[in-house]
Amino acid sequence: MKQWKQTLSSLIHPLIALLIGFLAGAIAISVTGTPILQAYQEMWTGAFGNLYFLTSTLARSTPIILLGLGISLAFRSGYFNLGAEGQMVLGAVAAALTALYMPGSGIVKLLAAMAAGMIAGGLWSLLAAWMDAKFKVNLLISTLLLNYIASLFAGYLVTEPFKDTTGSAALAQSRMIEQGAWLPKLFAGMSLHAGFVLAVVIAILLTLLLRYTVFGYELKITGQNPLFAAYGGVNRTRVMILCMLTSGALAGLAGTVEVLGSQYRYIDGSLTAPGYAWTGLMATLLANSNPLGTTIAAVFLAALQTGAMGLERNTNVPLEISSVIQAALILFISARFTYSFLKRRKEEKNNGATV
Amino acid sequence: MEQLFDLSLLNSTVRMVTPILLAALGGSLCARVGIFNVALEGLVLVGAFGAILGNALTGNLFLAVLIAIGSVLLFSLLFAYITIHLRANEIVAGVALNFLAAGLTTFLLRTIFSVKGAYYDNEMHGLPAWDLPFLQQIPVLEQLFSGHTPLVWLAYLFVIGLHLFYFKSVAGSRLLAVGENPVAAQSIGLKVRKIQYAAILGCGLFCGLAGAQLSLGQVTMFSEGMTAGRGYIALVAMMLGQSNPVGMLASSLLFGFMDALSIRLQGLSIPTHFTLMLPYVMTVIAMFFFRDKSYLKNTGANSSAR
Amino acid sequence: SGNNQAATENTGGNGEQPQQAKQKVALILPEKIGVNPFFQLMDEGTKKAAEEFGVEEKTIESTDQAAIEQNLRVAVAEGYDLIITSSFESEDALKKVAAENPDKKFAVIDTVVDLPNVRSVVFREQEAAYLVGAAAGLSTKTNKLGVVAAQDIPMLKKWTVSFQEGVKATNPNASVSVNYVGSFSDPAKAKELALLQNSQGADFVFGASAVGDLGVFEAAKEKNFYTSGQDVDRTEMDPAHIVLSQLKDTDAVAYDTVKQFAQGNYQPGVSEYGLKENGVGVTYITHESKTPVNPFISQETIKKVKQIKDDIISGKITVADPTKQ
Amino acid sequence: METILEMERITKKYGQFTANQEISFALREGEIHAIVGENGAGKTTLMRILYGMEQPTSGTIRIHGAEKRFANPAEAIDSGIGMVHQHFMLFPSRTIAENIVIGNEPRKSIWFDRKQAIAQVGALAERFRLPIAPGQKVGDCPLGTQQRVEILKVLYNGAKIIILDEPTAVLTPLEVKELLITLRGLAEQGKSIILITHKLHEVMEVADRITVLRNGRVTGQLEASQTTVEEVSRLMVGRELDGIRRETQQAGQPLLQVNRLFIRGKKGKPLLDHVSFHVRSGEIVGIAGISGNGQSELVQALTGLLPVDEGTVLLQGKEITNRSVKQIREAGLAHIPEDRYLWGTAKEASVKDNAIMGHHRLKEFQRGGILRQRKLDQLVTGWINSFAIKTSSLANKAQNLSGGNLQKVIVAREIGHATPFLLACEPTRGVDIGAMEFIHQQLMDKRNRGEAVLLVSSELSEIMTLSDRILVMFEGKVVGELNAETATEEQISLLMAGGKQP
Ligand SMILES: Nc1ncnc2c1ncn2[C@@H]1O[C@H](COP(=O)(O)OP(=O)(O)OP(=O)(O)O)[C@@H](O)[C@H]1O
Ligand SMILES: Nc1ncnc2c1ncn2[C@@H]1O[C@H](COP(=O)(O)OP(=O)(O)OP(=O)(O)O)[C@@H](O)[C@H]1O
Ligand SMILES: [Mg+2]
Ligand SMILES: [Mg+2]
Repeated sequence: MKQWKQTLSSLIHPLIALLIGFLAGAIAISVTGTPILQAYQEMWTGAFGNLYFLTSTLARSTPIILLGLGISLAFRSGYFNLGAEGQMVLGAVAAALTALYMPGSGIVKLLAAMAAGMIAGGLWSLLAAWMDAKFKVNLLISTLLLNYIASLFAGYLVTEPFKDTTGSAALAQSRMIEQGAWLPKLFAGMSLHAGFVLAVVIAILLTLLLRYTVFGYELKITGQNPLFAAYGGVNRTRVMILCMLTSGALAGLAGTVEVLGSQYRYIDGSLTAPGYAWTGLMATLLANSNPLGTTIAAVFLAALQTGAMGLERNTNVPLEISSVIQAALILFISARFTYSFLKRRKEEKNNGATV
Repeated sequence: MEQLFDLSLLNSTVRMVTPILLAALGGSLCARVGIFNVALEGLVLVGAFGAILGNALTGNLFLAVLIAIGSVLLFSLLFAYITIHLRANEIVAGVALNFLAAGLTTFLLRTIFSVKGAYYDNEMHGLPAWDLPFLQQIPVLEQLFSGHTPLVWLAYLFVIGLHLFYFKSVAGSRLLAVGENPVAAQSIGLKVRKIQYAAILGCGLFCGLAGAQLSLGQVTMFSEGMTAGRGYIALVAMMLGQSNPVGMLASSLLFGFMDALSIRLQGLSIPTHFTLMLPYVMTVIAMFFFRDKSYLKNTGANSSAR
Repeated sequence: SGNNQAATENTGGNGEQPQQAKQKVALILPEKIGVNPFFQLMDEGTKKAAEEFGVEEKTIESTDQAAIEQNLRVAVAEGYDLIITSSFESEDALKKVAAENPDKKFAVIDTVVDLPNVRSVVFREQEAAYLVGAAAGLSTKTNKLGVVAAQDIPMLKKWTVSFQEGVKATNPNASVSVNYVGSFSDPAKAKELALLQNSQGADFVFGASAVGDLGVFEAAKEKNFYTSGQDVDRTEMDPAHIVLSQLKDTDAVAYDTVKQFAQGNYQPGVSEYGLKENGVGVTYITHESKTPVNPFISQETIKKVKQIKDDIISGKITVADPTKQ
Repeated sequence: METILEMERITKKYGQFTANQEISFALREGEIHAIVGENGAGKTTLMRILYGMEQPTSGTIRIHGAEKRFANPAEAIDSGIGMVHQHFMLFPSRTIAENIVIGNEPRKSIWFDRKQAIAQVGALAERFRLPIAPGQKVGDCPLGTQQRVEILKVLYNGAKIIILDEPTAVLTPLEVKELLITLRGLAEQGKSIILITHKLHEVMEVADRITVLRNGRVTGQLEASQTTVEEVSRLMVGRELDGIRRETQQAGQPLLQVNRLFIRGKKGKPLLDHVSFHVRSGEIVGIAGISGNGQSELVQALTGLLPVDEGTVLLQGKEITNRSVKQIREAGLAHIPEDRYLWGTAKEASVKDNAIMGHHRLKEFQRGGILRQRKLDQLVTGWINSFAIKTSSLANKAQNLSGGNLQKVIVAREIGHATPFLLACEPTRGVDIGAMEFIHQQLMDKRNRGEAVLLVSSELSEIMTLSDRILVMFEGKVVGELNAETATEEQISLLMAGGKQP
């Protein structure tokens, strides 16, 4: 009974926030003169209306989930990885080039490309971790800066040495990967690919890792109080290195599955323009770094985007307004929802000063 | 070196750095009360739009700048309300605000000016360029510092002003106290929330000026997404400068010089992508020399609360 | 196949429609229209034709790469009769969707998709850029010229490289400095680059930086040098400084595409628009302008460049496509 | 004496839980009124209500007979109430003067007049005879000084009523003595003082009256002059305390051998200066000393948290110098840390996660890297029962436990390692007398089982009750070794202050 009450009251705040978010969105919609209910209906349809839209939403959520999982793992161990974008881009370009130039059959290319993508992302993240551990270079800034460097470097690769010269040759992109190395689609004619299954499996594995393994335990404690971990005999540097490596590898994998599962080549800017990394970060924060929660939040955020596309297609609501609605929803949903995370951080900050 | 850095390049640097510097100064107000404000990009964009809107509506530059500030303050108020009152995660709220700013300015551009992409009017006047008379006498400085808008001068004055505010004024001392230990600040009767609100609004003021400088000082127009990542650079400058006004000036200038250098290097046969990387690479390298000390302390910051 | 499942409530919904259903055209843009006049023109041309020829039209902007394919598929599912899209970014998606729907009519502007149900329209912008370069080479007094380009990407070489070729052809002594803004939407930086090029002696700066060109124009006005615009006749904005404009009849092409379709003349295959087809051009050289010729570009120069144009059309001069090198 | 403050029938509920139930309490002008009670009895809650940090569910507060309601601390401060929190509310990067005047700064127009602040604070310190250097950075000051800063802050704001919540828990004996003298002095100058502490001898020394709380209710109000420690503790705990059992036994072989341990300091002075000693099985060796004389460094060096520059440490004959924490623990060391929040727990983690640290690696509790949750649950549940730890569940967050209960979790965990050697630092800091007795008994039992304990404590009485031998540290050196049977408090204090062994 008490439990039930507690669950209810913990649900009430996000519900109220959601309601306010929808109200704020409604104001934006009414500006355009579209009936509010119709607009939301279109958003719903665009996100989940039928199998096609549902799978599109899930396809879009795939990189966001993987990025979010990577960021949440770093978070859990106490590190703020703002560099997911660069890690993803390097992973994508590494995967694309490996799939193109690796000799062997399709499946060999596929596996090698996945490995290359994860390694590239992981090493890029490790660079930041190493600079932090060894030279005390603030991870928050370095990861942010490394994004720009990674994107420019990847851009260089497909503008100069590995440029696609087959088609119109007008875009900074790599050649198309041969079909044998593609990640299989889950349904014919739809964009959802095996990467999504991979993402969900990884989310489950991470949950199990955090909850049931020695390493997961040590990681969690390191994030919650590094000094306690050190006192208990946990090797913090090892935990940090492993977590940042994995975090980067997951971001790299996000780029990899986009390349192998949907674009079949590396196209400069195609991963940065949609803001996947920031969306992944939001998913993580909304879910308080819980892997399954991050997955759900990522699908939700992806649904907002595909829903907005549906809204644009079928009403007079211009594209910009749908991004206004998205922002309004996210703003209010973030309210209170993430309270416990914030509280913890604030407290840590405060306590630095007492005794 | 002569080849790489001529005075007009440095003159351009002084100007280009201004919006970044202003936004970084604003961001530091938030950072100093313990709020990591990633919405700088969006806030500056709103400021840029507000300035052009104000100019188009009133034809008065002073009012235009005020309107720029006003519109950013409105946005900041939303950010403050959501993070302080609704206790939303500040990063999520910041990212969402960036989306909101991009969408809203584009939408308003379309509804108010009936244009897509950019609003440009040949008749519109930007902020005037001021030459300080005494500087005009000195040969090198004259070139370096000629033709800047009042906001450029103001930005550099604000570095001093903010330094005095933080370290010499009563209000600044209290603001820093809230950031250093909010629980203690609360316990001695400081109005922590009020001070946080004030800091966020102060940040809005700076971002408004940054936006106005961008759309009325640097150029006289508004175009979609014209901030082009300056808000994020400001964030880096703020962190690298450890929220210290002089430090932020130094890191903004570092970034600006490297950017200028990269423009010069474009003339040589280095691939553009690498020259464009230069400011970021140099900033990373700079971090090896300017480590964030407050950040180091944080690892030990887990002592008891009761 | 799966596409049919994509049908939404919207299709066939409007029961109260009195006459027989209008033909429906969808314009699916690969990006937000944003600051890109190319897409703006395409949108305008399509809309204009739709109105004139009584077809229903819907423009859908894609938020990013991943959205293009989805928008194409939905347009198929929702029963649009002609689906127009544009640009290299759409190539991959269109190849897939058009191949899967051989009965549907598609058109793509500004790139080639070689399928029996796709009409491709491409421009030879390099020819016009070459002409601007030739004019600039003839006009410069300082023998220094500048180019402010948006980004160092292959596509923009049609502008930067061909402009330089044009300069070289008429004035081998002139030097051209090229600077990249690094973004399609940063007029402030574009302006600074133009100012710097001018401070180093350039008296003409070729703008190829999308919305950044507006910044270049401002710089020209402020420091009294000369520049040129893109896509439409920009000389009207500031005839004293914007002395040329490189033109591209995107709206006409889009208009034609819809018109042909509405009149039952839809034809798959590739259509190229260059100087010869009058799909690209330069003010004063190929097109009239409302503004008089600026003295910086003398009548003499115009005459010479017109000759070069004729030579290109006749094939005496070939302007290579830099992206193909 | 006139009554200055009345709290009447104050009730405070947190959801279902009643922290304060109809508590009535009066404070007279110029008195020192002690409030005592077990951990979690509701003392802090009551004071937080008085200081405007919490709102009472019901009840009234009157100052000089006028009813008051404090929505926040600022309003309480305006009514002349000041509070010194157990864990200081200071800004370590600021000077003492700034910390004291903040909120009420001397100013020249909008500018903070720091010179004036230093002058004012200097004068204030002189008036109340609290020696401090106003220009010094608070972060660099010892805890005793920080405490004086807190008191001066309250006085600066014109407080008539001063609340001190466990002010002595982190102070050295000398600092405690000075504080008590200060409090008396303040009372004589007309200030009214509320003192919360677990140390009953302090209460008997300075308090005029004592209020005892238990389970959120008042169980007694006594004149200090007419009661005894025993009576107060019976009222607090609800039963008689037994005192601990010490069995005489012969100490065995040396288990821990420390030879000429040396750690270089930043500024010339070594942190540890060739420290040598040993601990034998079956004995408790106490290390006494004023904090800051190398005890923390010694502990960190022994446990692998701080590298040493010279010297060796042998545990059970095996060298463990500069090994990793994990290796040292595997060699047979357990460690109750000095600061339970800084080192000893992760506040956000569950009770269970805090309790299994170290055990999680053992073969018994994991299989191929997978934790055996059921067995771990059993382990922790066992401790909760045997140590009578008050927690709602295993999943309860550590920060929701009272300090005493959290300390019991740590003690259970470390004793549970069943290592031959235990390093116990400040094992009973901030813990009520009942829990203290329990923890003392655990340490004694360990000794009686023939294992060894090194006890580091700033609490002399604790050292004297438990130890077989006592070492005294001063400026990074062991300056004396005493037999616990014969040592006197005076002897130890003298050595701690740098005097020579007679
Ligand atoms: N914020 C809160 N929410 C729920 N319960 C609380 C809260 N604060 C205190 N309590 C409850 O009130 C009780 C009394 O707490 P209080 O802090 O007053 O104890 P205390 O007497 O100061 O203990 P100690 O001697 O350990 O300091 C606790 O047992 C706790 O269960
Ligand atoms: N947020 C909370 N929720 C539930 N209980 C709380 C909360 N905050 C505090 N408490 C309760 O308050 C009680 C006492 O808290 P307090 O801070 O006084 O601990 P303490 O025993 O004084 O610690 P220490 O011994 O270190 O002084 C604890 O029993 C704890 O359960
Ligand atoms: Mg208490
Ligand atoms: Mg306590």
